[in-house]
Amino acid sequence: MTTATLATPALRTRNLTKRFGGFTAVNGVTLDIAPGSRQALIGPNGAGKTTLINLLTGILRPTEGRISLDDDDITHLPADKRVHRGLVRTFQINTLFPRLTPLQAASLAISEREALGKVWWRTLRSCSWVADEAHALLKQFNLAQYAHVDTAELPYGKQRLLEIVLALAAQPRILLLDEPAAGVPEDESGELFEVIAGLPREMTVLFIEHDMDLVFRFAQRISVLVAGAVLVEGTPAEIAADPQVRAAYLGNSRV
Amino acid sequence: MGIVIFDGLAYGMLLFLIGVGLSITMGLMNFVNLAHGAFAMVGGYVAALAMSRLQVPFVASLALAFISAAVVGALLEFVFFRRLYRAHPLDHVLLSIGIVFVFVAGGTYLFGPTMQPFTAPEWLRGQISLLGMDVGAYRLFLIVVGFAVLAALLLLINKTRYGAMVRAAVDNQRVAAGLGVRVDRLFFLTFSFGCGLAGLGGALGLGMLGLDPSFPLKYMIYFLIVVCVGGAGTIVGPFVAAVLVGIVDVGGKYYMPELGAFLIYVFMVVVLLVRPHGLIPKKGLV
Amino acid sequence: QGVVKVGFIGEMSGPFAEFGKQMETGVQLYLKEHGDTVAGKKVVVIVKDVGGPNPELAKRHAQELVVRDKVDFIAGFAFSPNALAVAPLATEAKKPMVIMNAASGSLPSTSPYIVRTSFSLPAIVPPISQWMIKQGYKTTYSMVADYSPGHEVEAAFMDSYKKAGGTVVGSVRTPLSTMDFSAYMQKIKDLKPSAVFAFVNGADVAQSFMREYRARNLAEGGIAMVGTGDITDEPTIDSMGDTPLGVVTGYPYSMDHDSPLNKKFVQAFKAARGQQARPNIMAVAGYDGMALIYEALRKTQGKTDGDALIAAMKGVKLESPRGPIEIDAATRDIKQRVYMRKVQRVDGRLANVEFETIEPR
Amino acid sequence: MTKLNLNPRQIVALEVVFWLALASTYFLLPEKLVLITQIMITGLFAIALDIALGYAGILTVGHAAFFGIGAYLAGLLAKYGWGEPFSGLLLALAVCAMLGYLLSYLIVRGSDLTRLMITIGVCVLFFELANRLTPITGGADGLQGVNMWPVLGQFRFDLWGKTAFIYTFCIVLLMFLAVRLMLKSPFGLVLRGIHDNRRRMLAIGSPVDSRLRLAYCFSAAIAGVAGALLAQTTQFVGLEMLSFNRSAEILIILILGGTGRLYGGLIGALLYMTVHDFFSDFDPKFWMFWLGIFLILVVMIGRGGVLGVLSKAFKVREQRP
Amino acid sequence: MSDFLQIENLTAGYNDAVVLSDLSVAIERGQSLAILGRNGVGKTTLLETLMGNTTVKRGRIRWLGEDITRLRPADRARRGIGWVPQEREVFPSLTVRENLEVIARGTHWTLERVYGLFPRLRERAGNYGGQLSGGEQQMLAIGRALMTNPQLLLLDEPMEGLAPIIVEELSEAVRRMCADEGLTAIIVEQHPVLALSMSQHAIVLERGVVAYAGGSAELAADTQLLDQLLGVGKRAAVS
Ligand SMILES: Nc1ncnc2c1ncn2[C@@H]1O[C@H](COP(=O)(O)OP(=O)(O)OP(=O)(O)O)[C@@H](O)[C@H]1O
Ligand SMILES: Nc1ncnc2c1ncn2[C@@H]1O[C@H](COP(=O)(O)OP(=O)(O)OP(=O)(O)O)[C@@H](O)[C@H]1O
Ligand SMILES: [Mg+2]
Ligand SMILES: [Mg+2]
Repeated sequence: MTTATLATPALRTRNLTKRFGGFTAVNGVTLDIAPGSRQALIGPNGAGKTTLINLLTGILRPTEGRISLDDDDITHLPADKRVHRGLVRTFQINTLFPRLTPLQAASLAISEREALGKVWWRTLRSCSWVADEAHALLKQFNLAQYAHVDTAELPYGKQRLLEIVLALAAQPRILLLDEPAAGVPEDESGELFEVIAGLPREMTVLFIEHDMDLVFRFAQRISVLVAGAVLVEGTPAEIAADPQVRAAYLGNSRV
Repeated sequence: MGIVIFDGLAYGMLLFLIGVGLSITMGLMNFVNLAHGAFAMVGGYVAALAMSRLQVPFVASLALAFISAAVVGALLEFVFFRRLYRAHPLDHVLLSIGIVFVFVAGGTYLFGPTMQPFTAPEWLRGQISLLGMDVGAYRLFLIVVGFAVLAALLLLINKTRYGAMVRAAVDNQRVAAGLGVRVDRLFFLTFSFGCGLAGLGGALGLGMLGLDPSFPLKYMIYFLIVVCVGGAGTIVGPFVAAVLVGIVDVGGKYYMPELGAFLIYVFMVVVLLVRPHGLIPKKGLV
Repeated sequence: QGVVKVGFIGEMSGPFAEFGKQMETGVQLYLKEHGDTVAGKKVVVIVKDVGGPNPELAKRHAQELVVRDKVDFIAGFAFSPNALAVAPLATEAKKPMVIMNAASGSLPSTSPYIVRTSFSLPAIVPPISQWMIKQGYKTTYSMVADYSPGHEVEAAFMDSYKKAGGTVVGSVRTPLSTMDFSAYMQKIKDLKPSAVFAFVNGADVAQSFMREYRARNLAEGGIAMVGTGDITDEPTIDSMGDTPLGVVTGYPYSMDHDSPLNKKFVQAFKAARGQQARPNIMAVAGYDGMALIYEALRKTQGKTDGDALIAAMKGVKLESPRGPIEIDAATRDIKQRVYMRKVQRVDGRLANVEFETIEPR
Repeated sequence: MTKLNLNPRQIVALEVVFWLALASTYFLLPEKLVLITQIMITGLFAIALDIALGYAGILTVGHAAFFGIGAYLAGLLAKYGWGEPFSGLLLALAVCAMLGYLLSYLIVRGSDLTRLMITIGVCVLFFELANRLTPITGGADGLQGVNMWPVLGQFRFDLWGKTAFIYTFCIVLLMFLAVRLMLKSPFGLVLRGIHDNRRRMLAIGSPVDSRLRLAYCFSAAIAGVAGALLAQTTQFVGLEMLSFNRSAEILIILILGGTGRLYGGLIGALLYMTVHDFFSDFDPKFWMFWLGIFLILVVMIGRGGVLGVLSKAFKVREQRP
Repeated sequence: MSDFLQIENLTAGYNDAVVLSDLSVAIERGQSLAILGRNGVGKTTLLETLMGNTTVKRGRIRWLGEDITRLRPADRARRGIGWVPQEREVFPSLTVRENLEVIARGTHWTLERVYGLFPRLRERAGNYGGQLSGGEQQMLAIGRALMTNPQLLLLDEPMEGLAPIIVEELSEAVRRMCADEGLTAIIVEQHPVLALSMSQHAIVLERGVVAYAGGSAELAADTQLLDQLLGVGKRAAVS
């Protein structure tokens, strides 16, 4: 019994499919993501990685297939409820609050997490722990100096970091990162992944990334998605050696 | 039955003719142009006065109406509208309402508060026998013009690069300009064109709705209904919506007059609840 | 020398600007003709714009007129809601309130300080229905604008027409925003009554209404058009082309009323507003309203006590451009004739030519 | 251009000055009390609209529906024998909140234009309904016989509008403070977030639609109170209180003041109505022309209404949220 | 002196905020330039200034002998400057094909040629810009800039979000175009090694001023300098 519970994947999809009109973006994907794992999702452009994340987080409704979180079927759960269940994502293309400051944005995420979202009868200031936590998070990602600048005026790289801060503010159990390091300078992207690697052990992380240095340094397992379907799945070493993956995706890049 | 549908069709055609310009300025260019009726009014007055004071023939005065409304539109575009394309839609509202106020007051000052007299030319008066029905000649004329304008617009927007250029510039003005689209000129022409269409519609409306200085305020909701129910930014959408609105309105008045003003609004709300982006949504909307 | 102030609340701008202008021109004409001094007092008119039905603005203007400008009379009011909102104030402030257009039947009963110099809609309908029966129009379709004045007219018509022995074969209330009357006219055409009885909500509507009546050849089909004078109102009739020719209406005033006083009045009106301008009942009511105010001041010898003034107004008889009128001592409403008129071409323009006079009961 | 720096405390001081100035008109402009009372009511109505439009981003040109219904409720209650003012306000508040919440299911979906048209549609339908129900509402003639009892059993609504002014001032201030609190609350921040980026709100776990529904309900309730206030102080309810024109006018007022800025509604009402009052005294026939010119000038000089222009001259140091 | 592109004492920014101060760079035809620097130092701002989207306080930009400092963006584009903006910014409500055709000028680059470079775009030709995946949008943005037949191509982080195999192909293609077709590129990149391999000259920006200017090959070889300027010397050395 206990072994069975241990083996329960944190997130599981069965035959997940998404069609846009006649075009199949995600095609029968079946994935098991173990609790606490650091798993990478790679694949050519347009393979369906982002679409898969959109399905997992409820932004899109699947055409077919099921998604379960800790063995509960969440296929039809609305997006916001999934976040409260601990399934949180970042966006490949910045999706931030241009007219809020990073501090406000983080406070916002924290308030929603703490079910303060419809509290209108007390000021946010009177909930001082919210701002404190937001500050701490921003500091952790070297954003403290930008805390009071409108997000729209932040340099692009800092906006990428804010993406992750907002996700972490929701205290995820499963974190889905869509190209977190894109647009972040090389040295900082390394640091960024150190932070990701240093997240609590029990937090499950699934990330999409095109920077193979980072993928092979930080992933424990890698799934390769090609044309909407899982081509192979395995350890970094297995993937690096796979000729199919090389032809479809890696090319001659230095791995 | 037949005659009711015919009358509805003609009425819808008129709504289309006046409203389609709004689909261009508001739907395509994303400018919430509540002053649309003001341009229609310009066209209406020019046509009415040209006919009554200068004895210009009806068809020629329609052309005059198009041109004058386009010129007035161009002028206002140059002085006001172009500065606000990137502004918040609510700023558009404020500007265009201001313009409506000025036009309404100006119209009252110049032409008095009463309705403009209008007599259709001989060949458009009376009734014509068509498919065994006695149909109004003026209404038949509206239907013909409506289809002609529809065809012309479809060719222009879909078969040339022009439509795509406008959409690109609306999507992202900065990038479109950075890729060589002369956004200023493009918008100038498009806006003037939309106003010209309004003017044409206003002139054609003389024989059915009449014209007084409060025209821009009185009919604002109707243009909005046609454009929004149809799908802003398209040409076919407002056409379908206008025809439907026309037929529902006339049919409702004939068969269910007790419903009165309720019918058309209930119709609109229901359509929008079922199809939130309009009957024929603008492409690229997800 | 003392001053008597008249606060005038009317529609001076917007779509209803013509209403206010008619009333105000009537008021000014009277002042011009009779001088601005009466019973040793100088009469001053303060004009306030309400722009249309806007009760809270009307009430605000009235309140300011009373409190700040200290007026002795409140006058004007094209729309009943504006008048009704001010009525309690007139009662409280004890200021005579002279209604120069608002036609809601019960209006004078809402305050003991109200007098009306225009007319009451329900009052002019019965003479029309009786005339219709006499004319042999035994079946009629009733068509009124869908708002309370229209409802009042409809009720009055149904009642009096049936009592007179006619049959109403159908009725419709047209929404205020109706722009296209084709369906209604088509329906009437299909029902073939001997006449249509019509009341519309405004001049702009009347134009497209008449056009559609003609375009469907209803007259040729033997369906006569009869209504209150609102459908052939003088200021707008010129915009209708030939469409209203032959239409019969009943109304207390026609610009073409044949009397020396009216000739003078029309001339003065044109002198003031231009040769194309046409006075209607509102201008006359404005004119008579001032006449009534002058008469009351004469009676009180310039005293401006509200109760005295209103008492002085009761039962006053005046010769108006429309003919003799009287302020009913009991109801403070106007007692006057209703004229049946037919639209004809006179001197190259359309005119409501009176052909029958119905004296008040 | 150098910006004037303002810290939060100075802002609060400015707010106090604003309300004191408003209150002082009671003594300074005793002849204009009715106008100022109606300005305050319109300002409150504009604030209500601002919650929906400026903060929740729901484009609506149908808010007169709630304003009018609030007015009719208060009016009918008084007409049929219970003229106690506060109960009228409470009734309007409760019913409009409920109605707003129900209607929000129709409105909080679809695009801006759809919302715009649905709100217009709903407003027109209510208008027609009131027009039809003449025996109850008085139809186009308006609701007469609204007899208000003295406030607190003491203060009659007088001819000079003194009681009306004080009564309105207190209620408006109270409602304003509630709105102010709401905007500084977590819920207020949530609304700004939704306005800014709906997609991201979903991704941080916010049930966006239900939040918007709450905001709409809030907004409807306040609009209802504003309507009730007008009905009570005018002691009359006109059909126009439900009309599309009123919806459009309040929108213009709000935009003129500046949306999403707390004081935008009040400033807009103050400006629009005094300018309106001034022009219609100065040129009763063509005030519309001048008002139009004025609106055009405001947009051309700066975006975002009067407060939008002002905010460019001042820099507010962010306070900790 | 070259009269291809010269930037002289340029001070520019957004409204009141100055981002670039007194910056001078000149490049010659066929000599591509890499612009490196950390987040927020003004790389994008420099490209936006070349396109005419910022406020220029002082200084001049000369292009093919003509002063274009005050020229409007559209006219710059029509004089041969192609632009790939940082966040891709494809036109969401135009199809892929329309995105490419709407600004097409001249004949050198055709739809077919762009599809040849990015076969993926041909497959998605009828889709709307807003529906594309991040990488597809990036390809589209590059293809779109090429369709204007530019002499100078401004690439703002063009490789972001592209699969390694595409990165490889694209960088090779750019190198080839520069060598064979007289195209010149200005490349902003987060990966110095890649950018340096595609260019002849390089500058490193630091808070709006040029901290380094020199040959790309030299900079790539100087790991110590790279580390000092960008903090990535070690990694560059490894690969
Ligand atoms: N709404 C949509 N309608 C039609 N096609 C879509 C839609 N959304 C995505 N697609 C298509 O689905 C495919 C998968 O897109 P997705 O964004 O998942 O790719 P991806 O693997 O994340 O690629 P990248 O690495 O470039 O980000 C793409 O070809 C895209 O064009
Ligand atoms: N629209 C804007 N208004 C005001 N300041 C801005 C604006 N855009 C950028 N900035 C500021 O200008 C500076 C330079 O930004 P820029 O985008 O040029 O940096 P970058 O070098 O391209 O950074 P990244 O590597 O993140 O893309 C930053 O400090 C940024 O905050
Ligand atoms: Mg992706
Ligand atoms: Mg950049």
